[in-house]
Amino acid sequence: MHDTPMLDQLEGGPWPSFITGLKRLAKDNDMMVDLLGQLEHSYETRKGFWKGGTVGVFGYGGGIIPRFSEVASKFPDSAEFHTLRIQPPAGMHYSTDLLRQMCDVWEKHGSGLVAFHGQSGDIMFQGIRTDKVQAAFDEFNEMGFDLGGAGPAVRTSMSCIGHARCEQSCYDTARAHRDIVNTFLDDMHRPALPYKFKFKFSGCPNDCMNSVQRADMAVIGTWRDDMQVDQAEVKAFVASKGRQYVVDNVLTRCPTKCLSLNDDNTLAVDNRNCVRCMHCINVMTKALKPGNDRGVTVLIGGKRTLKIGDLFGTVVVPFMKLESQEDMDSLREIAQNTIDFFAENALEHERTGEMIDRIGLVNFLEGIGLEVDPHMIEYPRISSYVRMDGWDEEAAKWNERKAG
Amino acid sequence: MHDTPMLDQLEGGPWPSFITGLKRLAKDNDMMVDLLGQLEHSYETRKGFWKGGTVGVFGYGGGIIPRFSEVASKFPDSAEFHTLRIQPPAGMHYSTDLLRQMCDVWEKHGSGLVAFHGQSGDIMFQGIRTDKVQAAFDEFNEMGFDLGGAGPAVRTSMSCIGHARCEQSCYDTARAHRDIVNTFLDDMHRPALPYKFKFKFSGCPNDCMNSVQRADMAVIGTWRDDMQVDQAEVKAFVASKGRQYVVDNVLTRCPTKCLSLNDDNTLAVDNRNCVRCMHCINVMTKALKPGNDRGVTVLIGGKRTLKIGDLFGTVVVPFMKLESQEDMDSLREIAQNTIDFFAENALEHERTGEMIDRIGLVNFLEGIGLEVDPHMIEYPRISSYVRMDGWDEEAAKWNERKAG
Amino acid sequence: MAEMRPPIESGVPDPFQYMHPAMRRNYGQWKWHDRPRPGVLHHVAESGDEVWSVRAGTQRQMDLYTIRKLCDIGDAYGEGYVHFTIRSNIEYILTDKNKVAPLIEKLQAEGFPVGGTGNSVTMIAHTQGWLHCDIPGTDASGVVKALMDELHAEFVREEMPNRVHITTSCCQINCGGQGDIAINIQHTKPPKINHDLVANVCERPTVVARCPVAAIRPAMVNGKPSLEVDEKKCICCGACYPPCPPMQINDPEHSKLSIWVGGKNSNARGKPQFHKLVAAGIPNNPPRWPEAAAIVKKILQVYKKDAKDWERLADWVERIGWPRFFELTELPFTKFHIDNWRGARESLNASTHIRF
Amino acid sequence: MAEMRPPIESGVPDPFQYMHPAMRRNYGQWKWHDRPRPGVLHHVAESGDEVWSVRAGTQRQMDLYTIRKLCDIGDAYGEGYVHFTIRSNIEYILTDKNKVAPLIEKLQAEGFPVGGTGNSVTMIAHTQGWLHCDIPGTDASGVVKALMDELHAEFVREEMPNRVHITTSCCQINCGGQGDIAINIQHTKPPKINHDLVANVCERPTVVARCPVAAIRPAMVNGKPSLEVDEKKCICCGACYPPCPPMQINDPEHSKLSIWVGGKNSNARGKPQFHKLVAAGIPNNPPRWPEAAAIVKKILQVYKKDAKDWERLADWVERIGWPRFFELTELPFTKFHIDNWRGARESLNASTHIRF
Ligand code: SRM
Ligand code: SRM
Ligand code: SRM
Ligand code: SRM
Ligand code: SF4
Ligand code: SF4
Ligand code: SF4
Ligand code: SF4
Ligand code: SF4
Ligand code: SF4
Ligand code: SF4
Ligand code: SF4
Repeated sequence: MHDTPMLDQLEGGPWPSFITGLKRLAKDNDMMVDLLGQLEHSYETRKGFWKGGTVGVFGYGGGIIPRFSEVASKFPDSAEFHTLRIQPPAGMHYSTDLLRQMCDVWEKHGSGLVAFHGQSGDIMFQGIRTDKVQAAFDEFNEMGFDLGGAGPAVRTSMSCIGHARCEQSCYDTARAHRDIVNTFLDDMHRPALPYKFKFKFSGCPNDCMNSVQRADMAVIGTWRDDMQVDQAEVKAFVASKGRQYVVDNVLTRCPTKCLSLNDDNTLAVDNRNCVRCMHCINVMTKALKPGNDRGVTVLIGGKRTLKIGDLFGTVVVPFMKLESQEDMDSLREIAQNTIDFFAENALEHERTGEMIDRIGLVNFLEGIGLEVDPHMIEYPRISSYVRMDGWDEEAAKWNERKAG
Repeated sequence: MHDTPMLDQLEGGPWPSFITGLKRLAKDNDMMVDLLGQLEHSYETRKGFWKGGTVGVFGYGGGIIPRFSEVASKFPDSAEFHTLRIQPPAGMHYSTDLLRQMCDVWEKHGSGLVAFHGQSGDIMFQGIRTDKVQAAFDEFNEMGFDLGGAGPAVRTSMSCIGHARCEQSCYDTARAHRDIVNTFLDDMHRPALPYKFKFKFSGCPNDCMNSVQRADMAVIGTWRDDMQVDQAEVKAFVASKGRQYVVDNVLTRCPTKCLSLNDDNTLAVDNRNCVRCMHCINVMTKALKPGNDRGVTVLIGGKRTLKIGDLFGTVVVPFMKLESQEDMDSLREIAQNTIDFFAENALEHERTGEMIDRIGLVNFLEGIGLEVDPHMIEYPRISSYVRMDGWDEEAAKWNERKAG
Repeated sequence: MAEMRPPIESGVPDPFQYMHPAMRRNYGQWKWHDRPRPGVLHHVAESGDEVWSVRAGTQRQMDLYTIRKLCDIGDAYGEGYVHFTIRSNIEYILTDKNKVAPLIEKLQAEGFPVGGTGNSVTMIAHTQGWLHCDIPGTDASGVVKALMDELHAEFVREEMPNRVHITTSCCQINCGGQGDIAINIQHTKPPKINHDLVANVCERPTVVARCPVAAIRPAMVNGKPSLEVDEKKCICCGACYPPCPPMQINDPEHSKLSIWVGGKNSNARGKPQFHKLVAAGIPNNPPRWPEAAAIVKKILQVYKKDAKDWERLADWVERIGWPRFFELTELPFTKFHIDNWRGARESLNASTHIRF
Repeated sequence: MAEMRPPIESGVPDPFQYMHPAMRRNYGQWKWHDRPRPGVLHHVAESGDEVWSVRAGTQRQMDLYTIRKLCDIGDAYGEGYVHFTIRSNIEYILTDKNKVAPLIEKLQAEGFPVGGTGNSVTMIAHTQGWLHCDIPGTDASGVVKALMDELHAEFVREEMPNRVHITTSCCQINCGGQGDIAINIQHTKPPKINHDLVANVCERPTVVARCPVAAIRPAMVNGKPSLEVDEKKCICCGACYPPCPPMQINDPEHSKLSIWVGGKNSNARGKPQFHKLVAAGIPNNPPRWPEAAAIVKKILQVYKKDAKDWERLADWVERIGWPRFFELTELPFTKFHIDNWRGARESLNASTHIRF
């Protein structure tokens, strides 16, 4: 064992210690001995010492993150420390039985270190030598598990717990997650897109999957009829918390001020102006619920900083139902059109959001065959710098759509 | 007289008709006969027929807008139709006596057509031949009136009625208007700046002079102590309008929700979070007033569309007193520094707002010698794309300022 | 030249000499105001002094007979002083309450509508147009006259939810500024270049630099130095026309009116806001521009009906949302409503906040 | 190669086989929930079924002994199923209310803190850092462990105004995402180029294209093709480092931590918001990063004291204003806080809305 005085300081304290875990692994695993050594070296020098390379499994072009040590001469046993990205079951449910099987495979072939989960949702089996990658994958694959995405590919996706245990859930996130992502497995396993493409599925506007900012395509549940109000439960809530608490914490926080507390402690909702923000429903979980005519809003283009700065997705489908197989097919078609357009029109290393920024939302919408809609914008054009010679035709299109 | 069937249609209707006025002038003035002819021609062809040129008065480089007709062969008597831009008294007050004198001068030398006022505030004496310009100007000048701005110069300014008849007025707009603009007469009369520079003075955040969007330098009144509340008048207002009206129209419209209606119909104001928007004061004119510790906020960079799109000014001085001569000198110094920096650093035909956009607010502030302040921004930096190697020095500066 | 008179650089005149004595006396000492009726402001000073200001509409571009008439009225009823507002309304200041009604009667009799205060539709911001400007796409005085005729009833009443500020501009330079409702020009065809003139009157480097999308290139045409416009890039903004009049952008057919909504410079309630495009492609139709007037009236009618007290147009739309604005006004929503200029991303809906 | 096994492209596994039976049974039929105590969610289905979910913190980067231990606990108390949250917390789902307390006791005894629900500070978004990534400026596991030790008390309680989501990222690429509080890296010196390596490992056209400010030019150095960086332009973002490792951007001294506040992805109340810079120049100080932890704790302490119920950090600052945020947290405000990137104009105060 290497001396690890700095890392040792991460063994104290109330939070579970990964160092204690690494040390436990190191008892039976030389790779982990040197891994600890290299990590201590990083702590001392404040530098990282991994570099990439090319490692894969037969038939796939991605899904393994290769790591070769730059200080392998000092720490030879962790010279190779690759990660297998394995896609989790939609919603991240596990039986203990399954987890034990996974541990067993990883004990046999890898370091014994696993992350539940990576920020994109993969189970990350971290630390394996090149020569063992195929065998480990084969075993996981036989268990029913598949590699996730890496490189310029469709990536592993995440869906919230949704229908499985959440009363806010407006569509079946697990089903949509599987239906959509499994359509694009070729684009996941054989990276050939301009850059990565991420889907994320949240059951309601609380967006527990952070999809608006971490997904090229965010599918977020919502509803278009009136929210469900159980006035008896409203009264009970008001009785227990007091009118003032309800006014100050529910009514005044409504972004469009469309709630009003009646004198009899029931609630009046101006559903026409409710923007489905979820706040009042979050506070009064027993009294309020999303409506019954449920579906999804689709946003495209979220991502983090590179290269033009952080971006949120933009609404491209204000509402669509997502219940029947036809509904699902429509969503799949939008996804397919988006990925096709992205593949053909994005620059190298350009994400969807950056592409939309470069070409303009309107061109993107035309490219994927969606019609413009005022719900896609926060406010109409401010700049008069635009050429509008097609005005009459465009106006006619709208009037036809409205009439139809 | 020319036939003017189209213009004639602008004589009907309840609003005062400029056509009737032009026709009345045309009775005694051939210039106006042809002017009506050319205007009818414009109405028929939907085109303008004026072009610029060079016309001025001795000693000045600007202030006259020269207009030569492109259809002078058809309408010879209005071949020249220049405008004298004359600066109005601050606040646009006139005795009838003064107006009559102005009319007399204009009857003698010009067309008899006057606009009260141009969008920049000038009295526009419209329609004069080149050979009469000097004489007309001389007479106005002797009356105590001076030419306004045109071209790349400091422009004519406007100040709201303010102290003269408005209880909201937080500083003496007329005095500031005169003190500041009269400092820059050389820059007004001898255009040599990169582009135009406009001042505007509004006595309070209602901004009746539209300064935030129409002035390179907007001086807007505000206060920093608590607003004045006459609780008896509050009660009277609530009594006359009803509690619900007050809640719905005053409380809920407060942008920072810092008003609360007490049970006894008095008003509680969270002055710490009041952003001095004026709304509640506008509604309850008898009950509420700005505080007593009054001064101004200064914003720089407002303008309309050319060439990067419409711009609002940006706060560069969150608050300063504007009472003593020293206060006024400080404001003058800021104005002088701004104009000096603008003169040296703006590109040709670039306004201050565009310059700030190009070089960044921080460089501009450094250039005019003002310190950064969080009131200048709506929110801090979102983008991580910045080099921060001077952090410690900058942090120290702030800490010193706070300590000092 | 020796005899030329040097100018007296007197700058901004001192207003006190021309100011109504009651205003001079109570300068900076006003206490509160109310509006006894449309067109009349009643201000009370700390001293107890009271003034009634009566506001009337003018045509701004006034012949001197009209001005003298206004002076006559001022002498007879208004103590010899007047004040012009930023919107070219004239105000008479009275210290005697009893003169208010006779003054109003007189103004009305002489054809000057009394109103424009408080929650009315006040006078439209006026620019130059065909009467005087060298680059206009439409008229100004005529547009304003035609519209104010239509809106007269809303000028003399105070029945809108809040004050309505309308602006007009006669070219894309937009001297008229932002408005609750703004009626502006949008050119829809790139400039036609009159190559024969370019060499003579065009400041070529300036015009190339002025184009916001770099669509103009120097070029040789018929062996003479001229310019060419990349029509694919050109956004028809007309910025090239002032420095280069041969860049004919104004077109009787293709220069159209557009209508913008929700501009606001005051800080009341929300922060200042720019106006937004709602309608375009509207014919530039003198002498009375009926198509533009119809849209303006439709917007005002919906706003009047649907907005709450004190909601400016911007506040109202913020509450009900833009999709509903288009629904209620029955204006078509098109791809042109989606901004693509600098900062356009801010205008996209980056949330699931949607009203159904 | 003939014997190589072709992959089964099974994609996302069906979760139903691994899902707790009560969740399967009531799939899509949940009615309401509450939180009987920190760390415990109580969900009631339309059918009347009830489940209690007990949430515990993990180190995310788990050794298989820890996982097996969690499985043992799951078998003994949790009916053989677990659920992982997006923040690497583990949840046990119980249908028997009486097992909740014993399970909690067991978890605590084994060193797994129970909490992270509702208005607590939940687990920090975790990335790779020195343990695995090829471009990190700092560690991730260590940073998270050190911080969660400090924040443990706020994880096991629900005493914050609303839920607090903290994220960390170990380089400027920011895999950690937006956060109520985000702890990120800011490089403060341009990359030092290891010219000897460029020719071998650097994708030169790619790296030139990747620079957001076009600061990289191809150059010949010592007769070999290499690159040069215009240090005046370079904003030290590190984007050149992944495609060109010789662009050494990480620096033990000059790669500093920065703290950002007010990010929010949910649509609750306001629209989603990006986080904003509040502090930088913080030493990257392993193994426990005390300087960063101190600032995070100060921010949380002020927020806890001053914010109202249900106000996320972003909502709170929106109410009190950024100047007051800096005042209360005693963090210095500098020129670096004024944005100058795309869209920076939106961040300037274009109003007189000011709190004094
Ligand atoms: C492992 C993981 C962090 C973690 O510990 O959880 C990770 C690690 C890396 N990310 Fe990431 N990213 C991970 C989730 C994310 C996320 C979050 C998400 O997916 O929701 C983001 C922000 C969302 C987004 O896509 O914008 C993210 C934004 C990036 C970026 C910037 C992308 C951009 O367009 O801005 C890069 C750089 C790149 O791709 O060139 C990047 C690149 C990388 C690389 C491949 C570094 C590199 O270019 O060589 C890292 C490999 C680390 C390793 O050694 O395993 N990673 N990365 C996450 C993936 C695990 C998984 O598969 O579940
Ligand atoms: C006379 C004038 C100033 C001047 O020196 O010329 C003026 C005078 C007053 N304004 Fe104004 N405003 C005047 C143009 C403006 C403008 C500029 C404009 O019209 O282009 C604005 C900003 C425009 C904008 O936001 O687009 C303006 C925004 C306000 C506001 C804020 C309204 C709001 O809710 O946004 C108030 C407050 C109010 O209405 O109670 C206000 C209030 C007032 C008060 C009540 C102030 C007072 O206590 O005396 C004055 C009487 C107004 C009335 O009409 O009832 N004044 N006011 C201008 C009259 C123009 C006219 O003839 O119609
Ligand atoms: C006369 C007037 C309109 C009116 O009828 O009231 C006017 C008329 C012209 N404006 Fe203006 N502007 C007038 C107020 C404004 C305003 C309003 C203001 O000052 O508050 C603006 C918007 C505010 C601003 O400065 O942005 C304005 C923005 C422009 C611009 C665009 C400036 C920009 O940077 O975006 C131009 C074009 C230019 O300067 O190149 C312009 C140019 C012009 C020119 C000189 C056209 C030209 O370039 O040849 C027009 C001369 C018309 C004429 O024949 O008299 N005018 N112009 C206003 C000046 C009268 C006066 O002195 O009182
Ligand atoms: C389990 C989990 C989803 C999953 O499938 O993994 C989840 C589950 C629930 N979330 Fe969430 N949220 C989860 C991550 C998130 C995230 C993403 C994140 O943490 O990175 C967000 C958006 C983050 C953001 O805005 O920055 C998120 C934003 C919300 C909100 C909106 C909060 C707000 O006011 O902005 C609610 C509503 C609430 O708090 O009542 C919510 C509410 C809930 C409820 C109450 C929904 C329900 O009715 O069951 C669930 C229990 C929450 C609790 O902790 O009390 N959940 N929730 C995630 C637990 C993470 C953890 O271990 O701490
Ligand atoms: S996103 Fe909505 S539906 Fe999904 S877990 Fe969160 S609160 Fe429930
Ligand atoms: S969901 Fe949001 S917008 Fe709708 S009523 Fe509730 S708080 Fe208001
Ligand atoms: S800006 Fe303010 S002080 Fe000036 S007239 Fe308008 S309301 Fe009065
Ligand atoms: S002035 Fe505006 S911000 Fe201040 S209390 Fe009144 S409404 Fe609120
Ligand atoms: S808007 Fe255009 S046409 Fe009208 S006055 Fe201004 S510059 Fe002239
Ligand atoms: S009209 Fe505007 S965009 Fe077109 S060439 Fe002229 S300046 Fe350029
Ligand atoms: S944030 Fe940077 S260093 Fe950390 S895992 Fe992501 S790419 Fe690697
Ligand atoms: S650090 Fe960023 S800005 Fe500097 S050279 Fe590299 S990519 Fe360009």
